[in-house]
Formats: sequence, C-alpha cells, structure tokens
Amino acid sequence: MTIEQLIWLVPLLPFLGFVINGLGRNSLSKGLVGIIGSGVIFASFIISVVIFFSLQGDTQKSHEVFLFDWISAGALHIPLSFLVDPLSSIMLLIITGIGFLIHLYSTSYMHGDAGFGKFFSYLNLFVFFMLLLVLGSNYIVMFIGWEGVGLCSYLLIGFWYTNSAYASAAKKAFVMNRIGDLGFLLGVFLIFTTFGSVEFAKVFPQAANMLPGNDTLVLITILLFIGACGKSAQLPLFTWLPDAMAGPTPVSALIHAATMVTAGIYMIARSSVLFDLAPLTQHIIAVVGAATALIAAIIALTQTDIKKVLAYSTVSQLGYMFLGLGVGAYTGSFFHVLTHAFFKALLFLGAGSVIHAMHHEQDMRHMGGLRKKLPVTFLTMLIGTIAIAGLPPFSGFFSKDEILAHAFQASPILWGIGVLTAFLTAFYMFRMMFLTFSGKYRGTHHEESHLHESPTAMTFPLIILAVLAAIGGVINLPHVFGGNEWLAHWLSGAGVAQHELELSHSTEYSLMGVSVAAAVIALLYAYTRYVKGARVPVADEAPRSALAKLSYNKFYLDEIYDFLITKPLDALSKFFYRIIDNKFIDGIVNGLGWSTNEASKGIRLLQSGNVGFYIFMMVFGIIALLAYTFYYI
Amino acid sequence: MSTQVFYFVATLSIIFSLMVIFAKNPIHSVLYLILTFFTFTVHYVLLNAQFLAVVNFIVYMGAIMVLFLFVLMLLNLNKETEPSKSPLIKIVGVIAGGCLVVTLIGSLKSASITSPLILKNPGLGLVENLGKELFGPFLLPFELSSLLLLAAMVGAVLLSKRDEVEA
Amino acid sequence: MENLFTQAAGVPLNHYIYLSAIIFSIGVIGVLTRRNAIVIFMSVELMLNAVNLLLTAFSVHNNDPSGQVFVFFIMALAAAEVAVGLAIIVMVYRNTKSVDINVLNRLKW
Amino acid sequence: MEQLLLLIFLPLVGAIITAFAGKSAKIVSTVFSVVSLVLALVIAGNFIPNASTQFEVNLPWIADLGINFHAGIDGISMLVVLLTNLLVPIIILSSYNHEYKNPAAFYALILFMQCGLLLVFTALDAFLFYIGWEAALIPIYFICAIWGGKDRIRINMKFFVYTIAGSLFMLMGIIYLYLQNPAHNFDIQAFYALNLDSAQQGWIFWAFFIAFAIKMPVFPFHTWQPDTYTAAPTQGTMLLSGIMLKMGIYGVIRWLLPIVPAGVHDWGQIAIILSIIGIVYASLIAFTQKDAKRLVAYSSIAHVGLISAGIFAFNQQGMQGAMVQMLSHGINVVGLFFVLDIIFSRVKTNKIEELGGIAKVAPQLALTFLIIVLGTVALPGTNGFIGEFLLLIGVYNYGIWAAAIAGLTIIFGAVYMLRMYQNVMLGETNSLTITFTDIKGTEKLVLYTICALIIVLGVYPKPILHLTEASVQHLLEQVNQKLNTVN
Amino acid sequence: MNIIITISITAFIVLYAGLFKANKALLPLTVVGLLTALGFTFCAWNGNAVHFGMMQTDNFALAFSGICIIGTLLIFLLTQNYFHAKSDNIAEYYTLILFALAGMIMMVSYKNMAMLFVGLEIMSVSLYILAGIRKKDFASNEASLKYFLMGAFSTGFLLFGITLIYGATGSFDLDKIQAYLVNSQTISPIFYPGVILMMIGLSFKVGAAPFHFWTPDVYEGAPSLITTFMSTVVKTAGFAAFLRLFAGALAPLHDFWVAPLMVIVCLTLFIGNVTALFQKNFKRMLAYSSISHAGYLLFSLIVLTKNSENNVLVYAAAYTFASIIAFAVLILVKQKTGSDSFESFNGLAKRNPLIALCLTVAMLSLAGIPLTAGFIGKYLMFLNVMTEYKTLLVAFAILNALVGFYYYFRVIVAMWFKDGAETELSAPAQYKVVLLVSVAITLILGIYPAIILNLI
Repeated sequence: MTIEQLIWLVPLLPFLGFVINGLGRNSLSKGLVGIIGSGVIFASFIISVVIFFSLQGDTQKSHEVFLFDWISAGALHIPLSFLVDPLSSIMLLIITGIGFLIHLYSTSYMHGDAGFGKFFSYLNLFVFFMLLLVLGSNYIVMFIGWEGVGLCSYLLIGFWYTNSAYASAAKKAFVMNRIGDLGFLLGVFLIFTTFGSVEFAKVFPQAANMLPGNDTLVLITILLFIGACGKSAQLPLFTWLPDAMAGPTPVSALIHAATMVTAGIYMIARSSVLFDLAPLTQHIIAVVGAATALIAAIIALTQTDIKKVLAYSTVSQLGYMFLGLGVGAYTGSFFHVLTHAFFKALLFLGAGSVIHAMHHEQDMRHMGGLRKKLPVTFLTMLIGTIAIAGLPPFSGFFSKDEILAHAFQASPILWGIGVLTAFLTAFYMFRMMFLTFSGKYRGTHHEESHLHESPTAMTFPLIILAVLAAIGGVINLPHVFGGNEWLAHWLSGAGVAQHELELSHSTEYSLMGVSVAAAVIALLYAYTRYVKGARVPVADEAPRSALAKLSYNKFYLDEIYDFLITKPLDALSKFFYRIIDNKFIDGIVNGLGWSTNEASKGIRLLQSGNVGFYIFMMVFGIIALLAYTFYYI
Repeated sequence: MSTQVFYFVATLSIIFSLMVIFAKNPIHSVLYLILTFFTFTVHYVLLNAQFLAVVNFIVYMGAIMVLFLFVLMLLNLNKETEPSKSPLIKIVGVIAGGCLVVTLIGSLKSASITSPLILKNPGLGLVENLGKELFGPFLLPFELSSLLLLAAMVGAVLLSKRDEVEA
Repeated sequence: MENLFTQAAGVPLNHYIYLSAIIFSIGVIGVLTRRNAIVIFMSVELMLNAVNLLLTAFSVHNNDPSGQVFVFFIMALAAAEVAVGLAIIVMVYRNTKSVDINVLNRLKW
Repeated sequence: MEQLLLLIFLPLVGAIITAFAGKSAKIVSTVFSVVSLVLALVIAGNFIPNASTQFEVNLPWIADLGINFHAGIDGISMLVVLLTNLLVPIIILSSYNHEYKNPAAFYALILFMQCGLLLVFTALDAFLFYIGWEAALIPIYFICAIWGGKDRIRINMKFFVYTIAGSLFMLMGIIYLYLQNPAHNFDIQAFYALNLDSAQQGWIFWAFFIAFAIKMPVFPFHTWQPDTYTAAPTQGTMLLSGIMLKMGIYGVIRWLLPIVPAGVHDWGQIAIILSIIGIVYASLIAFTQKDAKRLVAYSSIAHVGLISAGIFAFNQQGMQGAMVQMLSHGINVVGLFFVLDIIFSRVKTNKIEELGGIAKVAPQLALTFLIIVLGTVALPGTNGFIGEFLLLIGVYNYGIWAAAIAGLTIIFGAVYMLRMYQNVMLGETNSLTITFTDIKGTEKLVLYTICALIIVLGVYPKPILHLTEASVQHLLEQVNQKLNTVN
Repeated sequence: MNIIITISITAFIVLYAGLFKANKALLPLTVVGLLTALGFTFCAWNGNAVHFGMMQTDNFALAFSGICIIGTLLIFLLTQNYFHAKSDNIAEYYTLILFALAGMIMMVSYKNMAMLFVGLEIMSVSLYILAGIRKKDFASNEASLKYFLMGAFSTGFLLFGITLIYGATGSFDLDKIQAYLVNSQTISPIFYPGVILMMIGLSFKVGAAPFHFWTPDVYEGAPSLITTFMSTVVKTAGFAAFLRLFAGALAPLHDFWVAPLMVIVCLTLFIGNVTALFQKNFKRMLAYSSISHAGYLLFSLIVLTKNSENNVLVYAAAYTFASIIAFAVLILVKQKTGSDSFESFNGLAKRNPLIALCLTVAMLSLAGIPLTAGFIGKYLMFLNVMTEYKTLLVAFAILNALVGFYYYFRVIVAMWFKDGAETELSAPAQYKVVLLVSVAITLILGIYPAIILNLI
C-alpha cells in the first residue's frame, strides 16, 4: 500500500465516525458511540504511523495526492488534494495520536452527559478538519480545515449551550478566529495574484527566487500572520482562548491546547520559505510572540480557576512558539508544538480528572490536599508541570531552550523576556500544583467524601502522555547534549529550514543555566508561598495591589475591547440604523412621498370651487400664452 | 364720412359694453347690452353686411335679449340683489382684463394690416350671396346645426320642466 | 338696403381688430368681476359679438362670404346656448334661490 | 424551442388552473411547480455547457414596434432558471404549515410570478425582458399586501413604487437603445452591437443601474427592503429575497455590462463603492437588530452588496462567484426565512430577545438552522463559501482595499448571524419556547433539502461552475473586445 | 356621413319612442342604431371620402368614430335603470347622448372649422344639459352651471382663434389653411395668436391645465353615468379634434406651438397627478386622473411622427375602456353604499371578486402596468417623445406616473386589503357584459396590441 492509496483514509475515517455518530447520536448506545468515535481515530493513527514510517523509508519525501477539482474559475484552479511530507506526517501523528488518547479519555469523562453522541461526532469532525488542515496541498484546502476546526471549536465550546455565557464564549471564539481568517484569506488572494496559484508546490519555488524584503512578500506574510494570530491566540486576538475553557475539558485539551491552536504555527512553518524572505514580518512575529508570552504569563499568576491558569499558560506557550518562529527557529517552535502538545494535553486532562473528582468545581480556592485522593493524576500532572517549567531532562526544557537560544542570537532583550516568562511559568504552574494537591482540603466535608481517583479510561491517557512529556525531548536532542537533532533533519525534508545557531556551546550552556535557575527559583518561591505559607488566593472582591489587580483582571483587555470595539460598533450600528437608515436615507425616500403629498394638499386648494377664481386662472394662462406669441412673432 | 361714423360708433360700443359690465342692476346691464348690440348692428351696416345687421337686430336684440330680460324678471332679479365681489377681486379682474387687452392687441398689432378696408364686392353681405354660400358649401353644417337647436330645445324643456319622479 | 355704403369706409382693418379685441376683453372683464350668473352670461355674449364683428370685417376684407355665414352659425349657437343656459340658471335658482356663482362652491378640492 | 415555451408558460397554465382549484390549490400548485422543476432539470440535462444560446425561440409579437418574443438559455440563464424552478416548489412546500385565506389566489400568484421571473431570465428581447420584469412585480405586490403583516399596505406601496420607479427609467433607457438601433428592434444582439459614445453609455448605465440597484438592493436604494421583508408573508419574503433579488443581478450581467461597457468602465467604480459601503453598512446595522427577520433582511443587503461588487469588479472569478452566490444566497436565505417562519408559527414572535433555548426542545431545527447559518456566514464546505471566496478574489483583483473592506463581511456576518443563532436557539428555554415542538413533515423535507443543497454545493460546486463558465467567459471577452473598440 | 345620419335618425326615433312611452324599447333601439352606425364605420373603412367639402371620413376619423360609438354603446348598456330612478323623460336623455355622439362624429371627421364648431357645440350643449339632469341635486346643478359658464367662456376664445385664422387665410377649410402655411412666403402675424387661442379653446375641451378647472367639479357633480360619458368618449373626441387640427393643418407651424404645448403638458401632468393624490373621493380622483391622462395624450403632439395619430388612438382606447370599467364599478358601488369615497370600496374583493378583479385590471391599465392596454399606450407616448430624445420630458412624465401609482393603487388597496361591509354586491347582467368586454379589450390590447397599431 503506497502513501497515495492510504492517505485519504486518514481524514475519511474520522469523517465516517462523525457521520455515524451524528446520525446515530440518539439511537446508538454510549458504548458503541465511544468505540466508534475512538476507534476511527485509532485506525487513523495506525495508518498515520504506517505512512510516517513508509515516508521515512522513502526517498521521495513529499507526495501530492489529487482527489478532485474543487473550484475553478478563470486562472484559478483549486484542486482538493493532499500533501504528505515530513511536516504533515508528523502533524498527523500528533493529531491522531493525542486525539485518540483524548477520545479515550472522553468516553469516561463525558459518560454522564446527555449529549454524549453529539460530543463524539463533533470531536470526530474536529479531527477530520484538523487533518484536512495539515494535509491540504494548497492554502485553500488548508483554509477549509482552518475554518472547519474553528467551527468545531465553536460547537464544542458551546457544547453546553443552555448556559448563555458558554454560548457567548463560543461565539467570541468564532468571531475572533474570523478576524484572523480574513487576514489569512487576503494573504491567500495576494499569493494568488502574485504567483498565479495557491498550491504550495507552485508558490514556494517561485517565492524562493524573490529578493528578501520584497514588499509583496512582507504584505503576504503579515496577512498570513494575522490569520495565525487569530487561530493561535496571539495578541491582540487571544482573549477568546481563556473563555474557550467553557467547553468540556477534553475539548480544551485537544483543541485549545494540543492541536487547533498550533495551526498558526504549522501554517507559518509550512510557509517558512515566504517568512524567511520577509525579515520585517519576522520581527513583528517575534515581538508579538514575546509580548503575548509575557502578558499571558502575568495574567496566569493570579488566576484561581484551574483551567484558566492552564489556558493562559497555553497562550503564553503559544507566544513562545511565535517568538521562536520570529527568530527563525522553525524547528524549535515546531518542537515546542510537539512537546507542548504532550504536556499541555496532559495537564488539561489532569485538570479534567481533578474537576471530574470535584464534581465540576474548578476554583482552586476550594481544592487542596488532593494528592492522596488522586495519586495518579497528581503524579502525571507533576510530570507535566515540570516539563512546562523547563526543568531538565523533561521535554519542555529542550524545546524551550532551543527557542531561547535562537532568541538570544536574535536579540538579548527577547531572550530576557523569554527567561522572565519561563520564570513566571514555573511559578504559576507550581502555584497551581500546590494549591490543588498540597495542604488541606478546602471544600465541604460532603464533597470530600466523594473524592476519588478517575477510572482507567481517564488515567491511561494521562500515563501515556506523562511518559511522552517526560521523554519527548529526545526527538530533537540538540548537539550540545550529543543529540542529532532528528526533528530538524526530518523537517528539512519538507523545506522547513531553521536558521543556524551560531552560538558557542558555552554560551548555550550558560543560557540554559540561567533559565533553569529561573525555573528553580520560581519553584522554591511558589513552595514557600503556598506550601510553607499555606497561602490561598483571596476572594474575588478582596482588595489587591494595583499590579495584582491588573493581572487578576486580565489587564482589562476584555473591557478595553468592549470599550474600543464592541461598544462603538454597537453604537455605530444603532446610529446607522436609527439615524442614517431610518431618518436620513429612508427619510429622503419618504420625504419625497411626503412632499408630494403636501404638494397635493396645497395644490388641490387651487381647485377652490369658485368659478370666478377658475376663470381668473384661465385668463392668466391665456395672457401668458398670448405673451409668448407676442414675443415669438 | 363713414370713417368718422365708425370711430363714433366704436366709441359708443366700448362705452356701452363697459356699462354692461359695470352696471349694478342686471336689468340695466341687459339694457346696455341691447344698446351695445345696436351699435354692432350699425357696424354691420357700415361693413355693408346688411343681412347680418338685420339678423343681429332681430335675433340678438329681439329674441335673445328679451329672453334675458324675461328670465331676470321671472327670477325677480331686477333689484341690485347681487352681492358685489370684493373691490380687490374687481381690481384684479380689471387688471387681468387690461393685460388681456394689451397682450391680445400686442400680439395682433404687428399684423399692421393698415390698409383701409375696401369693399371689393358691394353685394357681399346680401342675402343672395350669403344664401348661395350657406346652401352651397355650408349646407352640411347648416343642416347639422338643426341638431344643435333641437338639442337645445329638448334640453331647455327638460331642465325647466318640473319632474315628479325625483324626490 | 342695396349698396348702402359702397366703399365701406376707409377704416383700416387693424382698427376693427382692435375694437373686437377691446370688446372681447371687456366681456372677459365682465366675466371676471361679476357674480351674477346672468350678467356673466351676458358678458360672454359680448365676447361672441366681438368675434362676430371681427369675422364680418375679415369677410369683407377677404371678399369672402363664408365669414358672414360663420357669423350666422355663431348666432345660431348663441340662441341655443341662451336657451340652455337660461334654463340651467333657472333650474339652479329654483334650488338655491340665487344666481350668485359664489354660492356654487360645494364641489371643490 | 417547444421546451422553452413550455418551461415559461407551464407556470402560467398552472396559475390559471390553480386560481380555480379552490381548496386543493395547494396540491395543484405543488404539482405544477414540481413538474416545472423536473422540466428545468430536463432542460439542464439537455443543455450543453458552452457559450451559445440554446433552446432559442424567436417569434414575432408586436412587429410594428420591433418587438419579438425572443428567448433563449445560455449558461447564466440556465443557472437562474434552475434556481427559480428549484425554489418555487420549496417555497410552496414551505407554506404547508400555513392556512392562508383564499389559497387559490395565493398559489396562483406565486406561479404567475414564476412565469414572470422565467421570462426575465430567458428574455433576449429588451421589451420582453421589461414585460417580465413588471409581470413579476405585480403578483408579489399582491402576495405581500394581501397576506402580509402589520403596516403592510404602506410598506408595500413604497416597495412597489420604489421598484417601479427604477424600472420606468430603465424603460426609458431601453427606448433610447431601441431608437439608436438602426434595425429598430429590441434584440439583445443588436443592442450589443450598438456603438454608443461614452456619454451616451453613461446615461444608459445610470438608467439601468438604478433599476437594478433598487431591485437588488444596493445601498442607498435599499430602504424599502427591510420593511418589506418584515411585513411580507414568509413565502413572499422568500420569493423576494430568494429569486426576485436575482433579477437585479441578472439584469446587470445580461443587460448592463455587455450593452454599455464604457459606461461600466466609467461609472462602475461608483457602483463598486456603493456596493462595498452597503456590505459594511448593512452588516453593521444587522448587529443590533431586534427582529430576526429584519436582521436577515439586512444581511441580505450585505450579501448582495458583495455579489454586486464582484460583478462590477468584472473578472472571471468575481463573475463566477456571483453565479454561485446567486444560487447559494437564494437557497440560504430561503432557508433562513423558513426557519424564522417555523419559529413564528409556533411562538408568534421573531423578536430575538424574546426567544431562546429552542435548540434544547427542537434539536433537529437547531441543527438545520445551524447549517443554514453556517452556509450564510460562508464556512468552507458550504455553498456560501464558494461564492464569497470567488467574489472576494474578484473584488481583490479590483483592489486590495476593496477586498479588505468587503471581506469584513466574513467577520461581521459571523457576528450578527451567530448572535441571532445564540439568542434564538441557545440558552435556557423560557416560558415562550418551552412548549416548542420540533420540525416535522414538510418542514423536515424542506429544511433537509436545503441543508443537503448547502453542503453538496459547498463540497462539489463544479457542476454549477462548469455550467456558467463558458457563458461568463464569453461575456467577458465580448465586453472587453467592445471596450477596446470604443477606446 | 351615413354614420351621422344613422345616429341622428336613431336620436329622433328614440325621442318619438319616448313620446309614446315605449320606455322598454329605448335601449334596444339605441343599440341597434349604434350597431348600424358601427357597421357603416366598417363599411367606410379605407374609403377616405370627402362629404360636401366639410367632412372627411378617413381612417383616422373612422377609427375614432368607432371608439366613440363602441364607448357610447357600452355606456348605454350601463343605463339600465339608471335614468328611471331620476326622471320619467328617459328618452330625452338617450336622445341627448346620441346628439352629443353625433357632434363628436363631426368633431373627429371635420374638414372645415364650421363643422368643428357646430360639432363641438352640439356636443357641449348636450353635455351642459346632461350634467344637470338631477335637477334637485345641488351638485348636479352646480356642475351643470359651472360647465356651462366656463364652456361658453372658452368657446369665445375658440371662436376668436378661428376668426383670426380665417382673417389670415381667408378660409375655414383645413386643407386651405395648410396650403396657406406651406405656400405663402410670410405668414400673417394674426395667424399666431389665432393658433394659440384655438389651442386654448381645445385645451379647455380636453381638460388640459390651466384650463382644466371645470373638470373635477363637473365630473364629480354630474351623474356618474354622464361623467363616464364625458371622461371617456367626449375626451377621446376632443383629442381627435385637437389632433386633426394641430397634427394636420397646423403641423407646419409645429415649432411655434410646441413650446406652449409643452408647458401645458407639464402643467397638466403635474396638476392632474399631484392633486389626484390627495383625493378621498374615487370619482373626483378619476376626474384628476383624466386630467393627467390628457397630459400623456398630448405627448403625441409634442413630437409629430407618422404614428402620432395612431398612438393617440391606442392611448385613447386604453383609457376609454379602463375608465368605463372604473365608472361602471363606481356606479354599482354607489348604488349600494350611497357613497363614492374610497372607503366604500373597502373589502370589495370579498363582496364580489369578479368586479374587484375587473376594477383592478382597469386601475392597472390606467396606471400603465405591462400586459394591459394602458402600458402600451404610455409606452407609445414615451416612445413618440423619445424619438426626439426629449428625455427630460419623459423623466418628468415618469415621475408623474409614479405619483399615479399611488392613487390608482389606493382603490386596489381598499378593495383587496381592507375590510369593509360584508354585504354581497351583485352586478346586473348588462354590467357584467360591459365589464367583461372592457376587461377583455384592455387585456387583449395589452398583450397583443399589434391589431390596433397600424389602424390609421
């Protein structure tokens, strides 16, 4: 079986799962739904593995698989075709692999929910679209997946739609994504008008011949980056992601941590040829990424909702990845995508396990001392936390340091921000761990008696992910540690060429030392504060210092957007509707009618009923006509 | 000689016709109108249109004017019962009429047919001549004008008769 | 009556036109300024007569009897009109006890 | 040739029979509309997708005035004919849960209107086109004014006079062209062949454009539309928004662009600017609408604005996008109005704020509504995407800023559509919606058909694109050629 | 010639039949007489005979005669029981209408001013009387007197005009007048005011502004049937007379009289349409609408083409039949409700759908909606004016047509969309015949106007 013959099965299977689960959501039993939902993903995973390995043994690293002609109009031809190359094949593994684990987890997590079948069909659909996104051989197919995952994100965030806050969060996510999508779409248009095609295979070779800093390329890449900002929750479009935590926790793990939000990074990595030639865009990306990383980390410091902490952490980590992209560390960023997928999925699922145990209580102020009740969850989450904090030798350490090293090479300031963020990350993550698992239980006694470890279907994925989070670093072990940077080599087969790192080994070591030191200090500080000091975050209304207030209230970004965008637009809308449309434009239209009517009212008075007057008018008419004659002759 | 007669009669025509419209009493108006028509008869004679002069005398002054008088008397309108229009309207009316005169004459003035009227055929207005014309080329309208008179007759009877049916 | 005035004065045709125009306009003024329907009607008769006079003058000028024949038709019309018109006025008087045209303004606007 | 005559006049026959069908009018009209649909499909099956005009009919009608019954179908016509004959049965079916008083008249008028529409879409004689144009207007006026809602009389009068105002000026333009035509007839080919200078073309452009702009409607000629859509009975709104609006678009493509290319060249800018203003403006207004029907009405203005901009951008992508979008918009907007009608028939209100939680009690309705909404917001994989994507490329080729502003529709569309969806379907049920019953019977049939069309066209739009491609290309070439000879 | 004789004889016979109280026989006699006249009209087709140098029965005359006769015939069919309620002198009314018709035949076929004058006066005098036949009714009295006074007044101007033209040309004959205009080097200056005064006189007869003031009052005050007659047949004849003179004999002076005519047209359109807009009374609205239609009809004189006359024919036919429908329904409604306001039409569609449908067709035709005769008429008028690219005028007319939609649709709105009394409104058989025939003609002319387009 060649890749060409297999590849279409990968997205098709989840799609079939979606169709079957969707149609049978009310008739199929929950068990069957779970089996179908997870089974199709697992099958896809198996096929992906097969493809991955056969690609590894293949000399030809990229395969285009044409399915059918989708849109054609004039010079524009858009086939529905897939591109299998190292980049997409590895994404396939992540999506189907982690996807499968999360599906498995969900069979248990969502078991009590009435919308079980619906949930699985949505989840399958998401996987389908995500696969389409990474498999597309042109920007438009990528865009189908791009928007499709947005749709699934919308559906899943609003899964419990009877809660209007959740439904609003879903809408917010969709709309903010759409803002980015417009940028993406415009970028694609510009690609089409510049290169005459939207096929990767046709665009990149042409672009490679262009001069660096070419204006068109800069514009294209900026537009694409705007798209990525929306999908990957970067400043200024990140506020939807924390709200997206309204969805069920597996969704947060799969969509809002492991896969969908990394689509932006995937897309930029895929288009690295273009971005490499647009230094200006790269600077912008680096700055935006660094700023996002820092701001999100600051916000995460004071959050009390366990999922919110993770959500801001995700935003922050995504910022990291963009920082990496901005400084040319494509592989590094992609590496971080991988490791982040492992540990963030793990953390979310762990959080889900905690929430499951706590009967959907998410406020850490009501938790504490869960270590003994949930040992597996605690252990696996600890691994995840260590990984995200960047402590060696867990996976996060390697990916993060690769980015930091590149950042240092590009600009020490960026590196400084990176390290600061790493410090904050370590702090808030351990804060979360300590608040949740150590100390005394702070909930009611009744709840305490019901605490229990989650079933195997939930812990099994945790364990697998924990293993991956721990050892995942090996796939791109840097030279300084005697590694061979396998991932970088592999991805270069897809045309993703990382900038060379020109730092001496000693510099690299010292950089790592600084970041590790920062993480350790943060860990210790968190320990003294929350374990020794047994501090608990104060209640919502309690007074805070100005900085804490800023952090706690997310820099008032939502309020600022509301004030700067939503309110003015609403006001504008009302103004347009009430004043311009109803009063002015329609007023003119109606005014014409009205004035005719008024004219009628007036002119009919000429018909006074008085013969004398009539004759007067006639005589005036006659005089006028005769006067005309007089002048004519 | 006849030229001076014309101007004299024309002046009279104008004066009498003005009297017609300015007399307060309708009866006086009728009488002035008769006088005016008389001056017209003189004009016809001056133009050697003897037949018309006669017809004018008989039909207009005799029949039509008597009918007017008759109706006025019948309706007992011989007093100054007519509430006159407001002076403003009168003035405007006169001005309008004046304008009409001016424009009418103005537009006719350039006609400059200043050549004196010369009677080329003295017998033109005689009954014989007119009869030939009337019963020759104008036979059809002449006959059809019987319809006009008949319609008027039927109508006059119809309108002045008192109906029983109508409630 | 024959050849009463053989040379039909020497009055310029213009003056006949002016005279007719003036009388005609006087008729119009009458129509404009009076309220008594009968007087208005009489003013109309004045207008018709002005026309008659002019027709006759043109007839003489053109040496064409048809003008005078036309006067004849106008007179016939005048007779018919007077009959009908006075009948109408009488009818209106019966109902309104007035021949004032200002009373007639029920139909308007 | 017989096929075309049958196609056009079958609805008329149906209308007459329906008018006398009394109580069974519903069934009779359904039968006729379905037969018409089948006939249209047969014709589409026999249609060879090239640029030529097929099934042509050319019969003398009023010979003294150079008026012929000249009709035919090319790719562009075929598309709108299909749309018409597809939507009419759907619209008739959608009325099954209503008991209109005097149904015979109601259904007869719908079929009568269909005949007028088909005339418009197939006419190759300007006079015939005009006749069809007005003939389609009268029935819809009566439908809206007899069976409409509050304040319908005033609103429909405004609608009627407004639209007919435009068309009368168009008539003036047609007469002008007729007089310019040395052959003194109304044949479209003769009109194409005219050599008018650019000043003349400018005048003709405006005479035609205003008529079409009012019909579509393009900002600022749109103010009749929200009122009319709101006050009309749902089937009337569907006819108006689903099909009638396409008359304007079709008119631009068939009668404006090829006849006065220089006029379009000189003034098309303004048309595009107006269209784009309309997109943003109507979208913004839709943000805060309280009545769902009115919201959809404004959304329709925005969508049509994009179509119009795409056409005036005048390139293959924009044109093809307009083709697909005409079809898509017709299907989607009919779906939207039908859902609102279902809601209204159950709870007697379309006020967004009074609704909510319907998804909980009517999941099937929620699902179909969602698909339609997604189609409307142009999600890839739905029919709306194909059209909007091509249109935006078309506009983009015209100017990047134009596309950037026009592209706001994909953001704004999501905002107001999802807002409506959320407030109507999501959230907790309230006292009004708690007793809501899910869709059944013909409602299901109609909504599922619409949803199927939305997805099928979104996934495999090729037949539609293929159908119109040659004709569109031919049109573009023809116009460009003519433009070159003028300049 | 035969036509006039037939009509006159019919009138006499009817008059005598009235003397013998043969009231039942009146209508059949009249119908037979008119049908005979109509037959003569057909026989004379393409004959182009000249009678005594006074009358020319060319196709123009015959076509308009035909329309007038058919229109009168339909109106006679509407008389069923109409006069009986008002008077016992029915025969006289029949006679007067027939006299008026005879006058109109003269007006449409005159070749000499004398014929025009006599015909016009026969018609006018008859109408003065007919307008006042409801002797006890103030409105009828008022209408009659107003019509009479103003009519007589305007006749003065017409005569003055005729006189001046006679003075300039020395003849009353149209051919000679035209020959004078074509042949003579200089046109006598008194000719011009003559033309203008004639235009004034004829404008009065067709009700063109600013000489239209009598129209609404008289139309409203006169009995509806007479109003029908006045606003349809009489108006058509008036236009024929107008056309015969201005498009025929005076055509060489077109440059001179087109400017004042244009002013008259614009004023007429504007005043007619705009004033009609605010009317509450259907009958009065129709009166104003007739003024506005006069404006459209005059379009054919603004640009003289070989089709001008035929265009007027088409328009007049369309207008006549639509108006007859409108008035017929009005009479029915008024008999039932006693009112002719728009409100009395409320819910007519429920009370009698057939009548409502007929009236709707009539209104659509008057408004000029395609597929009705009215549209073809308007179209021809616009086309006519557009041949000289008088686009501003057409644009102005279009704006006025838009106003027209408002008031024509008011009655449609009242009939179909408003609720009124639920009482059934039945129509006598004769009314049904008239309505259906008129609707059929309106639709046939609208869908296939080719049959009438090249008549003249």
